[in-house]
Amino acid sequence: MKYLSLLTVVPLIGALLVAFVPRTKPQLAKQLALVISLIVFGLAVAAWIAYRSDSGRMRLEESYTWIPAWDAKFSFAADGIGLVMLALTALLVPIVILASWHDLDNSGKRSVPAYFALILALEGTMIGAFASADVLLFYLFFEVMLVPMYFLIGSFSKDVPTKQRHYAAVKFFLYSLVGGLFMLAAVVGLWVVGGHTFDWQQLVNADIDSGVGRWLFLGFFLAFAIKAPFFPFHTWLPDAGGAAPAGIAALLVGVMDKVGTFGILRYCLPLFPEASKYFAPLAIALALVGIIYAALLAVGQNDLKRLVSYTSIAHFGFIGIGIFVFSIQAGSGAVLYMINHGLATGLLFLVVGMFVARRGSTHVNDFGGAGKLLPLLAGIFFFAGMASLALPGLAPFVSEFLVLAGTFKVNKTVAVIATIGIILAAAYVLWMVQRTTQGTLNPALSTVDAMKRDLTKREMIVVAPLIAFLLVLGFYPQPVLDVINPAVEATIADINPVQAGK
Amino acid sequence: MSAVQTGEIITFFILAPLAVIGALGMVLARNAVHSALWLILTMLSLGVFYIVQAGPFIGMVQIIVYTGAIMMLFLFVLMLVGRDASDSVIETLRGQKVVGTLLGVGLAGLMATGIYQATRDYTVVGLEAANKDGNVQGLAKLIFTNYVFAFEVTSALLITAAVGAMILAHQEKSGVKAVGQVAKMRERFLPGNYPGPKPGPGVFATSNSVATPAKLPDGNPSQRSISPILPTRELTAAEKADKPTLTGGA
Amino acid sequence: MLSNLWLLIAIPAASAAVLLLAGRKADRWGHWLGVLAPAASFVLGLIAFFGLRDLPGRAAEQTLWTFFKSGDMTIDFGLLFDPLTAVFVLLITGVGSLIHLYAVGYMAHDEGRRRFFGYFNLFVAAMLLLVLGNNYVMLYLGWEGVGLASYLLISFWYNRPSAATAGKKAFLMNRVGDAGFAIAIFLMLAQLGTVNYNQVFSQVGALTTGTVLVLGLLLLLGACGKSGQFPLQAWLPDAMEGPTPVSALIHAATMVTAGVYLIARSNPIFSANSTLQLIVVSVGALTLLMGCIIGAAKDDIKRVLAWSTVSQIGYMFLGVGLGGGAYALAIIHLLAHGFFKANMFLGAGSVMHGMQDQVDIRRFGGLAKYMKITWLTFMMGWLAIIGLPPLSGFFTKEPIIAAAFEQHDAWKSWVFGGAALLGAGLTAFYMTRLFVLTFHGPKRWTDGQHPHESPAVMWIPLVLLAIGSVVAGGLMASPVAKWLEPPLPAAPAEEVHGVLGHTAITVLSLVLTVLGAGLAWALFRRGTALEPQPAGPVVRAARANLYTDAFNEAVFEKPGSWLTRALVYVDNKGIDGVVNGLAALVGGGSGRLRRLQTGFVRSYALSMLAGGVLVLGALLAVRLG
Amino acid sequence: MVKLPPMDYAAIMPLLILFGAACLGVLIEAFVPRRARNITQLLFSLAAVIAAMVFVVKRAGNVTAANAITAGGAITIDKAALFLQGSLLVLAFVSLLIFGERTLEQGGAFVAQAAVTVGSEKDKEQAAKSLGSTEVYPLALFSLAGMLLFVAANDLLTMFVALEVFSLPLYLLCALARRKRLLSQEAALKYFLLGAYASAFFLFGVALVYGYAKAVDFASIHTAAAVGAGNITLLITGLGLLAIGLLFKVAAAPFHVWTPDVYQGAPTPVTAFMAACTKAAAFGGLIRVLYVGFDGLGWQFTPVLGAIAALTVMVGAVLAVTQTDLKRLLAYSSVANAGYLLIGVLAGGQLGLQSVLFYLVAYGLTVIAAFALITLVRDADGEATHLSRWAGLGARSPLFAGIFTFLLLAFAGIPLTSGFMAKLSVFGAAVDGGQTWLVIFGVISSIILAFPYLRVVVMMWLSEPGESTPSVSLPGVLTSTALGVGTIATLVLGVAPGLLLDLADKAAAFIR
Amino acid sequence: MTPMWYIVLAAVLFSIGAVGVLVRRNAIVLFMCVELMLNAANLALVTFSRINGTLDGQIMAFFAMVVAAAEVVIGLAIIMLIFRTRRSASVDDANLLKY
Repeated sequence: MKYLSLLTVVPLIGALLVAFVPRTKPQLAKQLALVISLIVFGLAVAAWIAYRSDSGRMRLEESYTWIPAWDAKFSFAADGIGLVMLALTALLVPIVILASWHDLDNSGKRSVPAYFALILALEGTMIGAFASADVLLFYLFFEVMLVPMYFLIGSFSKDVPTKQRHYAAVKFFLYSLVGGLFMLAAVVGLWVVGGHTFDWQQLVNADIDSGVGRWLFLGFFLAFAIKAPFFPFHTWLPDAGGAAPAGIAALLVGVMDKVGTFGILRYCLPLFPEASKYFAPLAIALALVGIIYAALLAVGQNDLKRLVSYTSIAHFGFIGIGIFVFSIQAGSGAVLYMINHGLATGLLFLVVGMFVARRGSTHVNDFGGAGKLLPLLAGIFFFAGMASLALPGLAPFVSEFLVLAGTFKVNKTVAVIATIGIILAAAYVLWMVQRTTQGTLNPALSTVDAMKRDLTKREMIVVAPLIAFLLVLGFYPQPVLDVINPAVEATIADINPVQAGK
Repeated sequence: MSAVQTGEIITFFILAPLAVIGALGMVLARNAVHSALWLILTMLSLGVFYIVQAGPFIGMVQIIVYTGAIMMLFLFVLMLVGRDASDSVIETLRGQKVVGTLLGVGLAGLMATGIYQATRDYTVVGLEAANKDGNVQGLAKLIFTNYVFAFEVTSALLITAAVGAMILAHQEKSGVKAVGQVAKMRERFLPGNYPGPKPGPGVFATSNSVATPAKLPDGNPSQRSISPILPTRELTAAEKADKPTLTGGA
Repeated sequence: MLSNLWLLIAIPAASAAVLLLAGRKADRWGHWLGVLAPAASFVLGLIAFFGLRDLPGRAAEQTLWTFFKSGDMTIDFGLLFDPLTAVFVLLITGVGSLIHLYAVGYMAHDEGRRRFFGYFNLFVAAMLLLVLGNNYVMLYLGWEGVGLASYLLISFWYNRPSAATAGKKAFLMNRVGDAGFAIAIFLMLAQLGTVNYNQVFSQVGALTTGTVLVLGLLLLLGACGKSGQFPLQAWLPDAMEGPTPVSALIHAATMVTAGVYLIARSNPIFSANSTLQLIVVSVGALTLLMGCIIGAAKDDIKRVLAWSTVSQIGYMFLGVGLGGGAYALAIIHLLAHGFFKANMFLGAGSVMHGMQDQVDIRRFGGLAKYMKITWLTFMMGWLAIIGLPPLSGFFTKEPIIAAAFEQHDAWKSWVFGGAALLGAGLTAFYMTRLFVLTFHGPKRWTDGQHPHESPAVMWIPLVLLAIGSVVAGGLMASPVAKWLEPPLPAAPAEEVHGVLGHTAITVLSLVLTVLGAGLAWALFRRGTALEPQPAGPVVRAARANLYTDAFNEAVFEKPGSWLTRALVYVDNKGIDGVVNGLAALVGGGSGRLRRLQTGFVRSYALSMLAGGVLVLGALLAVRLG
Repeated sequence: MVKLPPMDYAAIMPLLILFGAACLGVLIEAFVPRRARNITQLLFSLAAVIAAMVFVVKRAGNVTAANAITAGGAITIDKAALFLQGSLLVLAFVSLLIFGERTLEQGGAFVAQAAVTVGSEKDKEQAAKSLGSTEVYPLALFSLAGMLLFVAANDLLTMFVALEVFSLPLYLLCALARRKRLLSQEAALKYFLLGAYASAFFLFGVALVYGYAKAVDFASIHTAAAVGAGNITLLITGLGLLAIGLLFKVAAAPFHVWTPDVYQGAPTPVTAFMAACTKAAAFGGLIRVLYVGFDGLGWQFTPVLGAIAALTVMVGAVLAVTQTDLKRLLAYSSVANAGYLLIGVLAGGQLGLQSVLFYLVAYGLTVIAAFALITLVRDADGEATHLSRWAGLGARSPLFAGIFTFLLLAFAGIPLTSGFMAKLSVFGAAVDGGQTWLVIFGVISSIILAFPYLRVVVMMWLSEPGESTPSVSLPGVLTSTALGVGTIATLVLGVAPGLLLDLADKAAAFIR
Repeated sequence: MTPMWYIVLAAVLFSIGAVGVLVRRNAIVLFMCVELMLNAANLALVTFSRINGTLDGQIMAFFAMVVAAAEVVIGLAIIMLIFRTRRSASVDDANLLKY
């Protein structure tokens, strides 16, 4: 089976199908989108199984001719890192589709088929980015995914003023494009110095002059740092996360931003080992500042979705540290963190979305004591918050632990400063929970009828798998780590051949 | 001919200043017709230069075609446009003249020094050899061999020019068909048309201005009574007010 | 049983899951399930406890599964049942079951009772994981789990802003300690490559003194956070916002003693460095005095008890800090404290239950007549805590005081022994004040109070705990000390002769106790005024928690909130401003450049000519240059 | 005895066909009844283009170094020339389809009688109902023939004549808009005056080069430059002046000033034709001059041209940011694209040439489709090109807004569009050719340029339709075809550019 | 004296024409300035023809004249067209298209 190409193509074809559903049949569009996303999930599971029986660093390889003139190929392959990321994508999308079921009800002009088609298109491009083994192909997906996301951010959220949505969408697009174009320059440069090929494996083996390598590294890193986002390239995320519908925001920070960190692991480190080492202190410093800075900012936010966005920036700081200290534990932790953060923040965004959908506002002050009216939802909100602050027993703890423990081995100061971040994480999560669901019941809330409807069946189905995964991976993350570890070890070996095996 | 002879030197030093004066005159003359005439002076001087430089054919073409035909065309159009259309002295674009002149001087300086320096030590071959079968023959030979394609292609230019002049200048007569008396009457008495004579302006009105519409029997103003090119006059209250009939001892 | 240790944890955990997920359907029977779960664990714990005796090495260890593994780092999900664990398991499940039972009655009228029992079971499960783990990560897992449960229970009445805030405060301060603990774990992993107790302890000797010191300090930070020791003590009194059974179980008997457990468990580390021990002892001594002083100035019944807890745990820290045989003394005091403090908290709950949730001791008085059982059981607790022989406090606290005097350095003996001794007197003072103001003297109730005895489901646990308070100390003191060694070190064979003889210390402490109690009795026999009394600086400071809250606010909270606000500004105006500024620059530049496209063909020609001249000039410059 | 030089008719057949067809077109104008003229002219011109294309393709099979130069050395039909001619024919074919569109407005985009005074009664009448002028077809064919000659010219004289042959009809075509005729005429005037000005520079440049090289065919110039006889300053000065003429046509800064005005004022089909074909022809000429004639002077002109390229990409991008008229916006985008193309030109070598050839086709097809779409958005006064009028178009007609968005993404260089591949090829070639600094400028410019495109997208999709949002007219078969071809080509070249790249690679060889 | 003086003269005339385009407002005069530039180029061509001893220069001058003739026709037609609408031959009046 050609799993990886199928995984990429099926959602894209699905997107086309859904796009052609007439606007008058929104229900059909939703159902079709859900079915397709579930098929993709099934494929991802199958791919996981097939991956386990394959061998080598890059598995499930496929390759088709594309542009012979440039030696660019439609090649797909996955290492453990890519596999877990695309599995995460395939898992989150059906959930998000289900969560977004009623996003466009009563919004009149917005087209339901377009919305779900865009989500599927986004899924296809994201999976493509995780699955490609050709630098140009990766770049292609990396850039194309901006387009559906741009429309998703800019067009569909009912609860955000139009102007703010426009601003956020354009900002998102331009930020990403800035990174993308500098990366393009680097891609081009890589092609030239790497012997006129885009093949990832060949480029890894190519002998690149370290001076040139540093510049190319910077090009790639800038793009990924903006995407991820690392401090100080982060300011688009709160706006985008605040303006996007909750489900989309979940995909945005849950998966799409991971393309950035994934890109660093897949491209920056193996392709430019010398430059990676050279710039590692800088990257670590940015990540550290990000952890503390974003956490403090999260405390100061009054908009729920912006707040969650800032928490993500802090989390990306951990991932960044994990990547750049070049220890196996930290690296594996970072990759695991990418998964867990996708689950946890995804859940958090979805739950916030449920609150927002009921209240019609994202402002924290419009809530207050909501737990009284919606105890179950508040409970899940709290659960998601705990996952976000990496409470032991929930999945993010393991990854955070690995990152910090791995970092501590290499650089004690960094690890200690980063650990302060876990205190701040508690601060913003609890502050958020307290202002939203605890304390005296905001009288305005009782007047909103929707605020009296606790979790619906659909919403339960939405949150259940995420909660289950967070718990299971919290106590038994080893199956995922077994997939991640070899890939990370190989990556670290690229950086530091001597350290390999340690 | 390769060397510059005295006669040519004299010619050059008489005509070169004239050519420059002509050019400057064209640029500086306020009246467009004067400009054209100044330009003709320059062109004639150039024609002479061509002849002096062993290009009798091209020199004649310069004088006959350029000066004679093309410049006449210019003058013709100038006359059409109105020869009094002289430029005002005031320059509307700030700094245009100064900067333009500076750039011109710069361009001239760059080119002239560059060229002069580059070609100082050129040996002048002269056209004696090329013209040995006659200048026109020599040209013809080239035109019909090496440059025959370009030559043919210029026809396209001329056709384009002709077509262009036609579409930009030619107005077809709007196809007005002769209308017979019967048809005219039929049209006049069509339902909805007003067959009677139009009332004259000022009829029953308080003012006899041509701009004041006549009043219809029901008292409404009739727009048909005034020419469409005249703006309808808004009357002031005082004007609208009924004026007392002039009676004897006012 | 020893091969199925996981059941101990799984039963309450499963019960918690059922209670939290089952929904309203479980409202009718849920609380009984909640009581059964810890009781079942208690039974299993007993079986395991007896099984332990015949086991060679007296420890059962098992690895359930590999928790996670990466590179050369492997963390197992493993359990260890040894004597130290055993006593904790029994304390947790035993006292826990009683408090659960009590809560059935206490929470009877609360609509969230099922949820309450869910959290309560969750706490028991987490606490059992904490003591059962065979490595520090397991300990950390349980550690955070009890923190979570504590948070949930403190802010159980989440619609009360004060409860929500108290919960948050508890969680945050704990988190500070946890961060230290976490770094300690990282340090172990980095230096020793393992977190398994046995492997860590066997390698302690290989570590440098500095490393041991840092490691111990970090662990101490964690312990202070969880146990409410200086400087992280401020959350514990606020935690009394939770329902009273919570205060009894979590914030008196079990969870707050986790710090003591941690230090006791890590005794090879702490014993390896005398500076470290000195610091632990200092923390303990300082905290025990602080707790006494503040406790004496408080009017809220539960807060007095809370500060008393802080102070008592100070004794335990003092004990574990002294090292050697004192480890066991601390653990014994911990067990006895579990009984009498739980007893008193539940008694306080019973009082509140009868007084419509009134907590101000100035509003009580003369309750002895109206709630006899509560009065009697509370009295047992009171007498136990002030260390009146032969109640349990006497047998457990007095040896710690004695141990504090028996040090090699005389100044240490005087300072720490003196502090412990002074603490005993103060304890007698404030506990007596509490007891007298509550149960004796004139009635100072608010209108409409009809104090009554609590239902049987509440007083039965009280009675059982009271019995425990009376007899536990005497019965346990020496057998438990023996039972606990190993894992705790044995008392050194050679006796250190302290600055004071054993008997002298006993007499002194008794005298002080009687003095303190008598003074309190004399002062508060006739009740107290409702208005705040004019007081000297010491009392004012004590009322203000010795200004520790003010300090926290001034040093952490205020600057933190300023910093946050400043950063929000920086982010919007600074970082985002730079980006927006760049965009505006391009836009502005575009707007201005646009004006150059004037629409005048002559301008265009000018720019062409200018371009031409420049091109020519540049070409010639390149040519000539 | 003067003998006609040998003519390789198979090679110059496309030229002959086009010139012949243009002349016949003028005759058709005279003899075919008015009503049938449009369809006749259209079909005839299309047929001529196809016939020319057939001969280009036929020739492509058997072109060699020996048979490339013909017509007395005036013309080189080498592979590059054939590629450019083929591209020009394809682009012109698509543009001509838009010329022929009559369903959007009776009589199409062209005025019936240009001579009628603007604003007069007669003008209003003819704007509403008259049939459009059909002289535009022969004019376009003349222009196209001139372009084909321009890219194949082997000496500067032929080049100069070809330049005029393709420019003069364009000046006329610009003046022929049916609506907004004042703008159209103004555009024609500006284009004409500045074009004449630029060609005067070109001619003087020819004179100087001739002065140095004693001949004007590229081979002689190359030899003379290589020998370096005499003082090369003359040659350099000549090159500079030549370059001004060529850079004017390609719309490189600071010689781009005419572009926005002319693109905006000209009838949109003509704008499309200019944007695609003129650019291709002008770059074809530019690379021939630089690569064939002056390649020996590379190090002399590369820095200067590099500076111009950098300036061009920045000016185009920065000025596009604040534009409010779509045609003007696309004009500035075309300026920026000229800059990217210049980067490719400067890259030099096989890769550089290949990238430029590929870029020209990719960009041309996209830009034609974009202008074709602009013709569809209309109100009572013709096309509504002001940006604000496009607000909410996505809700009104999602298909067209979607297509336009796609085209804009292609301009912005987002992958899966030909624009991305084109940019990638150009940047790749430039880095390979050691012009990395230009790539940096290109990247910065692309970033800036994305903003105006995004503004259009925001307008179309994210804004609510206003009262004044015009409807999108349903295009006729012709515009639909043009639009479809352009869009599909944009997609296909974006997904699978391999074929065209290979073709361009094979074609990237000049014969001197 | 060498024939180079002709070239210098051509350069000067060319520059005068180039400046004339910038400073004159009448479209026709402006166009005449362009013609002057073409004439200057022709002079250069003819002179170089003589210097180089080949007739190509003269041929080119000849072609330039033909081209100029065609250009003039079209140019004047466009100018007339504009004039008929605007009643003005000033190029400054045609600036609806800007910015």
